[in-house]
Amino acid sequence: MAVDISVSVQAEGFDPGVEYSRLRNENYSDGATSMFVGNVRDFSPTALLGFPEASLDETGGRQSVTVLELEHYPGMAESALTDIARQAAARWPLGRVRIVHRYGPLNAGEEIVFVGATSTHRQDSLDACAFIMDFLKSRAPFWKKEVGEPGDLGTWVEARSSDEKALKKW
Amino acid sequence: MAVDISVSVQAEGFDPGVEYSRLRNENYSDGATSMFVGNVRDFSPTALLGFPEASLDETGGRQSVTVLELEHYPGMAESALTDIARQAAARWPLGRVRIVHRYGPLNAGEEIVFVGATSTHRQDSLDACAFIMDFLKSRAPFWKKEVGEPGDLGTWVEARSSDEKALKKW
Amino acid sequence: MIKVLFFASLREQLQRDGLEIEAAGLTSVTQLRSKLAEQGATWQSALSNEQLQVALNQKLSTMDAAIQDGDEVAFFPPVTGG
Amino acid sequence: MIKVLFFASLREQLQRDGLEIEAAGLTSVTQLRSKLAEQGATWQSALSNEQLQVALNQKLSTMDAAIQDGDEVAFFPPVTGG
Repeated sequence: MAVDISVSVQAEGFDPGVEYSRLRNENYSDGATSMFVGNVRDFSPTALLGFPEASLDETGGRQSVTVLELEHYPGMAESALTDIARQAAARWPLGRVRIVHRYGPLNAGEEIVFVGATSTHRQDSLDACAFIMDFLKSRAPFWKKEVGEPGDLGTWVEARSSDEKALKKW
Repeated sequence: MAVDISVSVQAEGFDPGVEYSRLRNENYSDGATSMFVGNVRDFSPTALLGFPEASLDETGGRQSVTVLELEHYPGMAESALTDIARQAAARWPLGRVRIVHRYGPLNAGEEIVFVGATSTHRQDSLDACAFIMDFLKSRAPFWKKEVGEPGDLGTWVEARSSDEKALKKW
Repeated sequence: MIKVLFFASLREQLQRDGLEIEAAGLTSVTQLRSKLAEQGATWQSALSNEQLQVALNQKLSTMDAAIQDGDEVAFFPPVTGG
Repeated sequence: MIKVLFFASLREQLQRDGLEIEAAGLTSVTQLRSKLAEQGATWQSALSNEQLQVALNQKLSTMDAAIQDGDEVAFFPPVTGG
């Protein structure tokens, strides 16, 4: 049975509840649905990487991120995500796979990415989500820039060696 | 920071989209949300365990399950799920944990269980969901009975050794 | 008194969801189990299942756990939720 | 012609999102990269970044990959989506 793979790269927001319904609609054979959603945080992730001083502002507070700008490579972004979904489907018996990734300016709290996978076995669907996120982080052409204040030129987010390392377990 | 743990054991259905919103509402610090949903399949899981003959009906088709009856131990069900969520929160830096488990008669396709966890790191939230589901399957007092036809006395689902084995990896 | 509960297939086999029993002389789950098994062949058979699990005061426990007056003891087959 | 694209910080450093260049004499990504670097100090510096990644016809590739007329080659820093 062919795996049902659906990928969207879009500026618009998405509703994880609607994405869940899409994974489940008329799907009576897969008992397991796993989902991952990535959201914009309201402070720089560098604060969590053991360099808190790098993200302290002049008042000693955490440097807040009001907008995250996501740049992407149109065309390649879609094909890279589809390719990652196909690799997951080749490793685990999945029913449906859905990936949504946004680009453009995103506010704190907004959804950036959705990954969902259905399967007959829970661990397969969970592993597929982890695998897709790991490869998406290091192989899909998206770039994040943190912008604190209006007019601020922003700071490109540095790639994390932990993300590249995460691929080694697969 | 105390982890926000919420557990519901209920007969009513639930909406994974609403559960997602509950995990995210005013939550700007956790960039990662992982969720698992278990649904009633329309055929006996024994068909998937290498014993297809056990679930073939007289026409040679898969034995369909029209209703799943879920029995639970009131009181202990809630405390067992809360205890499992606390164990997960002790192992990974989680922001919020939500578990919903239904009881009573459930039709094919309906949601049985929801597990969601937020964290600053994606793998922590995914691992927490996997951990909670593994312990829930083997330690929370719920029992499934498959009922094929109205009037059918039903068949209690046998515990799977693979579920007990899944605990060993934690 | 000890409150005893049965769930799932065990409840169906015994055709009851529970009972209360005098705590006198019962100091462990094993003693309680033996005492209940004396009630007939059905009880003997249902309670001799090696897979039988036990919860003491709503926490998973073991057959050698000590019990006392006022405790709630539940017997059931391996759980299959989720 | 070879279509060349730049993304993210590289696009900002070069102040352009791409260009087209004659394919004549360019048989590998490395050659293309060297040719582009000849355009000045900014290009030299931006393109010498060891972390630079390359996609050939919208697939991740390597610097020693062969290229030909009509190809699309994109240079960019390590990706940071998700």
